[in-house]
Amino acid sequence: MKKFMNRAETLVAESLAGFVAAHERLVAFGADRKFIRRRSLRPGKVALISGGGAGHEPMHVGFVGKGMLDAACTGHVFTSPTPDQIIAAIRETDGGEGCLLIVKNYDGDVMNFEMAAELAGAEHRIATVIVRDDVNPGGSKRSQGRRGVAGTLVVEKLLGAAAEAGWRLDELSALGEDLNGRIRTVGVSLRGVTVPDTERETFVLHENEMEMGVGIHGEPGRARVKFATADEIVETMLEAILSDLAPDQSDKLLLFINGFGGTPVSELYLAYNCARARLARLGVTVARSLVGTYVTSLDMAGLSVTVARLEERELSLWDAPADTAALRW
Amino acid sequence: MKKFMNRAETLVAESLAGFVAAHERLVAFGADRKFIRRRSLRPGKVALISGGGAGHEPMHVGFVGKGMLDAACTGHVFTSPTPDQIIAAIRETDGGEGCLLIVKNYDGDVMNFEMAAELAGAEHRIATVIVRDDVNPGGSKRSQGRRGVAGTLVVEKLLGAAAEAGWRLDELSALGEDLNGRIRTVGVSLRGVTVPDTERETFVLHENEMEMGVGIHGEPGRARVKFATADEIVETMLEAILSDLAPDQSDKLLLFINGFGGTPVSELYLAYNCARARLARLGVTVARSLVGTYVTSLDMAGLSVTVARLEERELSLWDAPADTAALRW
Amino acid sequence: MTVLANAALIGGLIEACREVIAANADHLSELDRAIGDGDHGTNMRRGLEAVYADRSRLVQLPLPKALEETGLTLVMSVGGAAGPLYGTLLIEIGRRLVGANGEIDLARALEHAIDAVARRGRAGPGDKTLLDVLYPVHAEVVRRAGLAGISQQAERAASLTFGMRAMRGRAAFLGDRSVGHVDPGAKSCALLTAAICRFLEEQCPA
Amino acid sequence: MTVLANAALIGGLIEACREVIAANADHLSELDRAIGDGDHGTNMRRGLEAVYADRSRLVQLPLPKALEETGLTLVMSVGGAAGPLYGTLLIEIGRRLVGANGEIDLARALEHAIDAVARRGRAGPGDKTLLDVLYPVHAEVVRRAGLAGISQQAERAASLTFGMRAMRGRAAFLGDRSVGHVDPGAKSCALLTAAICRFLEEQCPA
Ligand SMILES: Nc1ncnc2c1ncn2[C@@H]1O[C@H](COP(=O)(O)OP(=O)(O)O)[C@@H](O)[C@H]1O
Ligand SMILES: Nc1ncnc2c1ncn2[C@@H]1O[C@H](COP(=O)(O)OP(=O)(O)O)[C@@H](O)[C@H]1O
Ligand SMILES: [Mg+2]
Ligand SMILES: [Mg+2]
Ligand SMILES: [Mg+2]
Ligand SMILES: [Mg+2]
Repeated sequence: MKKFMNRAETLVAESLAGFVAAHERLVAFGADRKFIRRRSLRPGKVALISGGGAGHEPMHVGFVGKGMLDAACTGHVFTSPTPDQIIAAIRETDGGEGCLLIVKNYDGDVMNFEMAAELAGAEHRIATVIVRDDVNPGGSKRSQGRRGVAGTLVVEKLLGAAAEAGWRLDELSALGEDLNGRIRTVGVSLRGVTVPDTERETFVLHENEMEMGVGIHGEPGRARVKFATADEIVETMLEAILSDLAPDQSDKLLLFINGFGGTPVSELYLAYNCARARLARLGVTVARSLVGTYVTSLDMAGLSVTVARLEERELSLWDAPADTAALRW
Repeated sequence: MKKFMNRAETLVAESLAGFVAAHERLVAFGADRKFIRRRSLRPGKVALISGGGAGHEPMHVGFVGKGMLDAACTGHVFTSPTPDQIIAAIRETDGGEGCLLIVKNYDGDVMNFEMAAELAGAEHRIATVIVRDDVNPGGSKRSQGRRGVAGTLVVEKLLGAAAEAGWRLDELSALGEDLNGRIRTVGVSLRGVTVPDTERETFVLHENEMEMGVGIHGEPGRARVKFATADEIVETMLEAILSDLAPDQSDKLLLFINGFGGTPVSELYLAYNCARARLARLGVTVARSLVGTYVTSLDMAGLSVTVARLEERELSLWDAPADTAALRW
Repeated sequence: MTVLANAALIGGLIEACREVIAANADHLSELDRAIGDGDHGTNMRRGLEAVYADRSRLVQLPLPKALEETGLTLVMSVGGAAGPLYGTLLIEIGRRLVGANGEIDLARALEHAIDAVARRGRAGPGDKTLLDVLYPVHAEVVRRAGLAGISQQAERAASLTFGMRAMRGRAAFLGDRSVGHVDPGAKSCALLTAAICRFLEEQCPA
Repeated sequence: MTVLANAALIGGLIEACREVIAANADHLSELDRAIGDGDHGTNMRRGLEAVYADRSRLVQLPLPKALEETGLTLVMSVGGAAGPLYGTLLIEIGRRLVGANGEIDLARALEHAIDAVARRGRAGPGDKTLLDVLYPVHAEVVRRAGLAGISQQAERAASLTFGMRAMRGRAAFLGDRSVGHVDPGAKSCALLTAAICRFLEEQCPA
């Protein structure tokens, strides 16, 4: 797999440098380039910090800016950032109202953010929201619970708007917890990915196969199944989501089709069309929509479907302005 | 190559239906779904109409909205729209100030827009701008001239803002012509694409090869060369552009890194970083930047570099608000 | 030709053209894949199917009008480069035949139409396009060659594009790398010519 | 062990660990590719290189402090799941050794540290992680097995993860499909154990 890079070791740093240079109006590097932060922080609000391994771009750096995150820490490809990065971000962005760490539920991320919170906890008020939106397609109970995947965007948008509106740390953290029960995502992959370090595909699929239930780290999914039409694929995915979310006809849904990096936008809109038609047949209301490549797994061909049950106040938070590199309205 | 689709024949129509449904605030189908238009047209301005084959999404439909296009006509994959579509768009969007057709310089597009202009010319004032931004890497003279590629976005943004500001048809058309001399693009591909109709790759590259000088229709480029580091690739591309544009130190440049559909955003930012560093060494000023997947060739892995020499009034046109699905500020 | 009723002639021509394109669509796309975007067969098939779907209306029209309408249908359905070119060809043949008083002068109508195609495509001889088949076909018609001769010349002309460097259309972007491939548009043009000649021969043997 | 000067002991351990990871990094990533994200070797190598780069400072420290500092360096350089886990292990061993009066009680320090790792990872025995090597290693230390015995048990324990269903870490997302592969973290843990035992054996033969 060919990639635009110079050396695997410097790939993340070079890409981040380009990101900051391209968006200098919005963002800047934090101390020692350990994280990326808003160019101008707003005092008097809770600082929102997220992060994770590289390879998910534009998440999270693309969500740094007014109305979303204050800082994002990026690790090596598919490897969570280290506590020193997170601690540096906490120090630089906490304006006295405390910090909310938004963490995807992957063991590595959870442990590194946890160590950072422990080490910085003496000097800062810190709360953590662990995002857990993936659908467990097998339905079996696993000890570590759902992964945090594309639904993370929804959580960061809503909490970001709430923080901007002056919500306090405990309020934000409560909303975050609450959202975990109302956002579900399922991903499908048509092609494995190549981690730049290893230069080998994480899994190899045949022409008539796909992986159902994948996460965003090139890991294989819960099942390898036969490739099918977009209608069939989306129907399977929605079924898994809806049996879990159980929306009723009065619910206002957010429907989010997310590309994994190697999927053209035309296919994402086609999948959106399938999902929209299916939901219409079920009589549930799509109140908000998002289609695009936001939460990626390097250049993986595939997409995820996210559905969120939102209440009125969250619809307003969703509609509130965002001024970031990747989301802007 | 697996694609999210139901049938090749309905792929474009389904994708467009999804696009309109996802962005109903901004856009609507025109009569008989022959084109996509702004939801609400603004009277008293010149109507801007563009279009081309499908497979370049989000262009052009993603550029329909306030500050850019009034309508976009989409053909089959890599096949220009037919004159009836263009005529229908002219009829529905011309508010009396005339129509400007923005056409990429591909024989098929040029001929179909030309036939439409001839057939509708009796009832409408029509002018055409043919975008020609590709760099001719071989330097040889070819009769049909440069292709219209990613620079089309720049032309549509600037003319869109100018039309919004009340420029007349002849003024817009003059600016369009003028821009052709000041925008240059060169594309590189790491992987051929599969046209859904044929289900075969347009060209096959080895692990250590790339195509330099490609367009956006999966056609092979001007030369198949050895794969190289991002620095080397970008340097080659910039050289081709700059020898043509010959900017001097007082020029204000727009630098636009465009993904072809299968390239992750992290690699685009890395390439941007290489380009930015190279331009800095040459002492020329990057005044505006854009990095993203806007003008695509299905799921082709690759990217293009566009540089435009902009004058003050064009910098303002670039900065003017745009409210479209793909570009918004 | 006059022995054949108008409706049967038009219907038969439509049928023959549709058939030859359907049978060769994959091959035409294959040729287009080598030096273009791989869709020429698909485009032509879509156009001929549209014409075929419209045949009950078309066979009612006088031949010149039928040609013009067929051209318009091709323009509105084929898209790409081939649509306006084949469309212009038929529209202009039809318009010129309509203007002709008394006996049909195919040679002059063809000349006029081929000029229009060349203007539309900003192309000329040797550019590795369907014009490289149209010019020799016209020459054969002028020298009143038999149907078989026309057909053969068209095939030969298409093969000759193999050695040409494309100057128009997508293939031109390949520069020298376009040499060594038959032009898809030239090939479809030869196939259509052959199919038309074959049909006419079968209907009115010399 | 007491025969070895502190600096030589620390330096030697660092060297031995760094070497075994460097030599097996590809294999570890390969194992991780089967049931994880393919970076375990890269992560561990990065961590051990960071420790190695810091060795001149570390060898100056008393052993407990050196262990703690090494753990912190691993935490700040490895990232992923392995960083906090290996880091916590060393930090906690070091802290407990510091607290011990008189003779070093490795067994109790290890027990305490392994508990901390389990808490950090919310994991337990049989979850197919590096803990499945740490528990048996501790058991061997408790029953005062020789270095060779510890090393063998560690290797055996790593192999046993082959049959386990992963309950923690990325591999858990595979469910039953994680069965039939050795856990990369368990493997690196066994390799490090063996390298440490080998080094100690060479330095102070029984
Ligand atoms: N400018 C032109 N003038 C004449 N013929 C052309 C021109 N451009 C393309 N052609 C013909 O059209 C053919 C390609 O048609 P097709 O593949 O259907 O359209 P597209 O190139 O838009 O995909 C070429 O093989 C060539 O014969
Ligand atoms: N929650 C956990 N508890 C204990 N060990 C774990 C846990 N999660 C992962 N591991 C160990 O870490 C190893 C993976 O490490 P590594 O690949 O470096 O990190 P990552 O999974 O973040 O890419 C696994 O093989 C397993 O032994
Ligand atoms: Mg990892
Ligand atoms: Mg085409
Ligand atoms: Mg073609
Ligand atoms: Mg790993």
